[in-house]
Amino acid sequence: MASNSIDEKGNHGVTTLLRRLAIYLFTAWTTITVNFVLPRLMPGDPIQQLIGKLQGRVTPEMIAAIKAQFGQGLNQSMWTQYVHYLTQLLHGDLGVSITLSSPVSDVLSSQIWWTVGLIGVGAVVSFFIGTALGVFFGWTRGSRADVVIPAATFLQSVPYYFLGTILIMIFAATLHWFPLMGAYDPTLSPEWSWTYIASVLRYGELPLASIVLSSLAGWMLGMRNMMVTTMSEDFVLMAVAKGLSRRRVMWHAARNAVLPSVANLALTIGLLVSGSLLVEQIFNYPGVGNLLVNAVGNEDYPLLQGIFLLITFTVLGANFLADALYYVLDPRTRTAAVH
Amino acid sequence: MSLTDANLVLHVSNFSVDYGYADEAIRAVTDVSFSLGRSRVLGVAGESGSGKSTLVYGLTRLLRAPGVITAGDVRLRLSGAREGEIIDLLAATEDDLRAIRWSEISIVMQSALNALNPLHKIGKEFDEVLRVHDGRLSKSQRRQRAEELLALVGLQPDRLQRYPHELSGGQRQRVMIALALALRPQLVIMDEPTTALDVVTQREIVSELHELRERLGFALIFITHDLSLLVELADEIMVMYAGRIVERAPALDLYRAPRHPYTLGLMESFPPLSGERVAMTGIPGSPPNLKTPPAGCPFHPRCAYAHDRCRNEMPPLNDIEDGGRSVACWLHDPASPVEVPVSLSRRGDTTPGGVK
Amino acid sequence: MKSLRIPRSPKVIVGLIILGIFVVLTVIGPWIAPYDPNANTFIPNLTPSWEHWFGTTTLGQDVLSQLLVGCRVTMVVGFIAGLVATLISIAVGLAAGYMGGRTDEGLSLLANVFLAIPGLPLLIVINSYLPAGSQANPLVVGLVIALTGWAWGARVLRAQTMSLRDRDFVEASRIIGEKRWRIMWSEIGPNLLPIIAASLLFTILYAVGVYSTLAFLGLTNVSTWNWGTMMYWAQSNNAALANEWWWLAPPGVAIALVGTSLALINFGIDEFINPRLRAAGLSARQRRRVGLARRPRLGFTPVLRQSTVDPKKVS
Amino acid sequence: MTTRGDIVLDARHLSRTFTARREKGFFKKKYGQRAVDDVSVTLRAGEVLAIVGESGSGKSVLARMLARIVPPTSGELWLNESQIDLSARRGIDYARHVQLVLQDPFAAINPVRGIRHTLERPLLIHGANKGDVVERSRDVLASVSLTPPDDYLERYPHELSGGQLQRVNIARGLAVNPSVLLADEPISMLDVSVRLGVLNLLRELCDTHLLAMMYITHDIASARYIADETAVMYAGQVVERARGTAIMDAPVHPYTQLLINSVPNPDHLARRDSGASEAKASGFNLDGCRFSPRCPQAMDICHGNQPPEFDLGGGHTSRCWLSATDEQRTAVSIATR
Repeated sequence: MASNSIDEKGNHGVTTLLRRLAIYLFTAWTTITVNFVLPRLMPGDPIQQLIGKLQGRVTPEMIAAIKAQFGQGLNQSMWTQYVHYLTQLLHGDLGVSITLSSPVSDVLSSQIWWTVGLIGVGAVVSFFIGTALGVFFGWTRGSRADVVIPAATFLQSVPYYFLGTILIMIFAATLHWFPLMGAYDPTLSPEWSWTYIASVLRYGELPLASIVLSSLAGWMLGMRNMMVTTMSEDFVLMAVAKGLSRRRVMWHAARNAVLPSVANLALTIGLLVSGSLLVEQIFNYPGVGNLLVNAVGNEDYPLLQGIFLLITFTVLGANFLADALYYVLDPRTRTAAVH
Repeated sequence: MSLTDANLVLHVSNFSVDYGYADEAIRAVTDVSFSLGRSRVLGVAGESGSGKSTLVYGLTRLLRAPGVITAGDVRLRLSGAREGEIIDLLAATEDDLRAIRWSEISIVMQSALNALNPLHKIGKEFDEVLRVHDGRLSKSQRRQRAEELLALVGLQPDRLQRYPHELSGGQRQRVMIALALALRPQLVIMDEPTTALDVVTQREIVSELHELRERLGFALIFITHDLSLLVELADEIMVMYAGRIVERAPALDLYRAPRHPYTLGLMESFPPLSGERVAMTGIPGSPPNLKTPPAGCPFHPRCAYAHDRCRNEMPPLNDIEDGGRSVACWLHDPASPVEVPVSLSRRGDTTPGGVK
Repeated sequence: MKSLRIPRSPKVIVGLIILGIFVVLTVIGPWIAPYDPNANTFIPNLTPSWEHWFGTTTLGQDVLSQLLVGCRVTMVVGFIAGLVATLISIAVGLAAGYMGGRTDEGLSLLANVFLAIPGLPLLIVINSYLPAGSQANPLVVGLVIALTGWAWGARVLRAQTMSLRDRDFVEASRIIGEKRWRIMWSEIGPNLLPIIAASLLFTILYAVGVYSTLAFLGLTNVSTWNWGTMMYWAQSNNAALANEWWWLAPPGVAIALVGTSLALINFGIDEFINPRLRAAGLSARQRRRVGLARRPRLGFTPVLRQSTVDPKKVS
Repeated sequence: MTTRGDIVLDARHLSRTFTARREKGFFKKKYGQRAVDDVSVTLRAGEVLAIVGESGSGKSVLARMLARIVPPTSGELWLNESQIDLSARRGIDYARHVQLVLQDPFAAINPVRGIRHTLERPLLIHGANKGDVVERSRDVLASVSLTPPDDYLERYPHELSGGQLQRVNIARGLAVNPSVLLADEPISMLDVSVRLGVLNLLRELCDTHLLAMMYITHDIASARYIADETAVMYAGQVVERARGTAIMDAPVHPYTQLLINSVPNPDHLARRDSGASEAKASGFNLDGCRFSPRCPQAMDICHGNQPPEFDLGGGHTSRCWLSATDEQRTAVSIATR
């Protein structure tokens, strides 16, 4: 009978999350479709040219496979081709890499872990360090610590490939503190041994540092801004008025200020991954970024497409995780307001 | 200059606050003095920009940058374990202040929605202040205390499980009041706590406040722009204009017999709910811009009784009559060339409702 | 529009000066370049000297000349991509934010898709399918970059338009009978200017970065000089291993400086949009001058036993 | 030729229900989802009708429906004795006759456009001659006592005080010479000392231009000061209405009584029973009298049956079963049984 509002939207938080999921699924479908359409619609017919170049260099079976994948010389309607393409994707069939002569899915599954390990760890580490620094510099705004701001701004603007190259030049080539390039000592072979793992860690240090260094400043500056904004909220002043310790007041502010950073996480993951793909090129590190550049150089279209799909899906998955994290952190997304 | 009378909780003298520094500074509060007795209610009335909020945030050292306290002396008599001790709030260290905050002085801000941490359940707000200031309480004791406090303001204990955005405006403000009383402070400051609420809710909260104060005996500084509300609630009222106290008097005296033209104007700005309908004028003009305050009395450009002296000289806040009244107006100076109008010279014991 | 004044802080001024220098170099760079950037007739691997301010490359080319010539292409692509992307984001953001309903659903979905797809890989894929002639054409590359870079601005503008749409002055315009496009253009538009400016700066920054990255990967025509191709050649000739810092540093620092200048200008805009960011703090020197012992801390209002206000003003 | 008391705008049985709305981004709609339920109001030339209610009572939605920027779900609207086709889009002509002045002057005037722009737009939209526009802007500024007008024309909103801005806001509404002026809480955002000035201005404009005015407020004392007729709204319905000061002097509906008793009033310092508790303070009833959950005098009939508007004579009505005769109550009880 008596009720506070005529139309209660009880669980709109979950609805929001489901909407995000729907958007990501739609994006995944769009990516797949773009992947299907691009080679077929581009001016100059790049696939026809590729097949021309490949004649005699690879087996006729492979040429047939490529033709099938890109719909060359088949008198099938676009629609039939599209259905065929989707069916193959659902079975995990991404075609065959021209340069490596093995299924794209195999190539990717052997290389993806290097990328996920390096970029994933780099992203998490830089997010946490950058956010913590942002909290600190936001809290101490107006003090001498402010001098880091212009420096961070500059660091943020340094292109990643330049930063990586300079790091190699200084710390690997000149000071010899770190190995030059690669993912592990080339004299070792991959196995589950302590020497091998230690070597992987050792070789990962500089690439990891470069990723952290290049994305740190962005998180830091963003978090500092949010911290400054949040500190002018009444509830932070309230925390002071309640006689809480400085640490506790800072925690009140930081916990709220981090929310926009988390909300931005989804937006930034794409940028971060894009930038970090270069790490493999510069450090000659295995992984999909390296594969991607090589695939472009070799006009290995099946591999190129497979990588693109893989990266996109990974980013979409990460985006969804970030959205879910936000949902967990902010109670306001979970329950409707009473007004 | 100090807190000699044991019945006084707070003594403020010659308190001034600036906003900004050097060339950009403006004077937000000028030369405010008053004292507050135990369990007394002091009302501060004034419009936006009159400095009423700046005054209390300044006193408690909570004023944000670029606010700077430029003069004055603020003393607080402590209670409880430190009974009898007197602390100089302007000389206090951060640790000193932290120790007395909330346990001796608590504050209720205008918007409870903004003042409550949006990520904390209501229960956590109570738990936090109780834990920080009294480490001896167990978790269940703190919870029990929180439930008692909610009951005090007429809220169900299940509200402790709610987030601020899940409560209505009135409920949130009740939570704030309960929170402010959590440590039994002897001084509570309320900055327009009911302005954002409907009149009916305001009435409920103000009535509750009355009962609570009678029961718990805390002193209260209550800020509002609604003079009628203050007359009901306060023992004594200070009217502020352009950063200064222009009139100070016991509440009923102020209401029945205002002495400052601005106080009179404010009263005549609220149409009455009964009696004949007559045309009223309010106060002509608008409140002064503090960046370019007028010379002399800041109210003179809007004052019907202004004379030369008002345009050039700032009137001091002088005691008049007996009964602890004071007013800052040249009109009440013996040398005033303008005769004090009847509306500003009425006796304080005239029947209520005389101001129409 | 007096009230749209961006605060003139030192940061903004420094940013404008740096950006101004690069804009001038964009115009006159190729004319003042001392040598032909392609000429490989100099002694290789020279460290900086009076003849070659930034030294020479392993291939015997003059680094300064490459930098100056490359400035134009880099900046022009960045600005074109930034402008086009911003125009798209204004159109999409305003329409989605103001119209709401179906229009909003559709446009927002489009923007969300573009936001979620990682830009650089998409760009690499599109670029690799482009005919060789188009890959070499900076204009085409710029437009493709714009295509991948508009969504962020559109999202921010949409959010801001939506908050403005519900503001009373927009409703007041509807009440007096103002037409829809006119409300968008004449009432909401001017209020969006700071955000449009910020969005423009960001997309230029993004475009310069992405374009030079593509060039660094050798995915644009490597014989067109821009700052990315300089790094490409340096990388493929192992400049880092040979410690040839004078070859690596100029293009990298140039990009970083352009980025920094845009970010510095954006600080000013940020402070305009969000007044809470405005420097409430004083420098140590200013503090000493007004007599504050230390930085004002939250919840501990400083006590300064003398007013800084001119006593005459308070009388 | 209009004469005082002529009916200008007549709204009959207006209702508005807000159906469940999808969440759009992070922004909420301004007015809540509570409906306006079967409200009829009549605006007469040269008279002020005050609508008094708490936030969420539906008073702002009502004003927006009269201005036709929120379409009613049902009901009729008559302007100058001709019925308005509510299914059609609001034409420019309707906007010329009926103007709405919004509450917050700081928000209602575009902060980045000058005062001149704000005043000229309505004139230009409604076909004023470009040459006359400046002159007419000056006139309208003078009519809201912003003199000399040239001091204000070239200024920006942030250079004016709240009271001055609200006058500009009213001037914009007046610029096209409307016959109806709807003022939505025009003084609630203003400094106390300038409120009466604006109220007096509205009353004066109403009298001199024979405007049909609706004054929306939560402050019942200001309604008493300015209005010829007052209607009290609660949860989307008009619960009591009367001409003159009858509502304040002799309130009949328990809600009106509660409202009046809640207003701070030092003349009646006797402590009022707050009776504050959550059960009473929240909620309204959709089946019976909307106020019944909070009503101290609620009877059985109130919880299950919506009271109609009972005529108490002299234009005073109350939507309360207390005002019904015994026969009326019995009839309803029997019917529902």
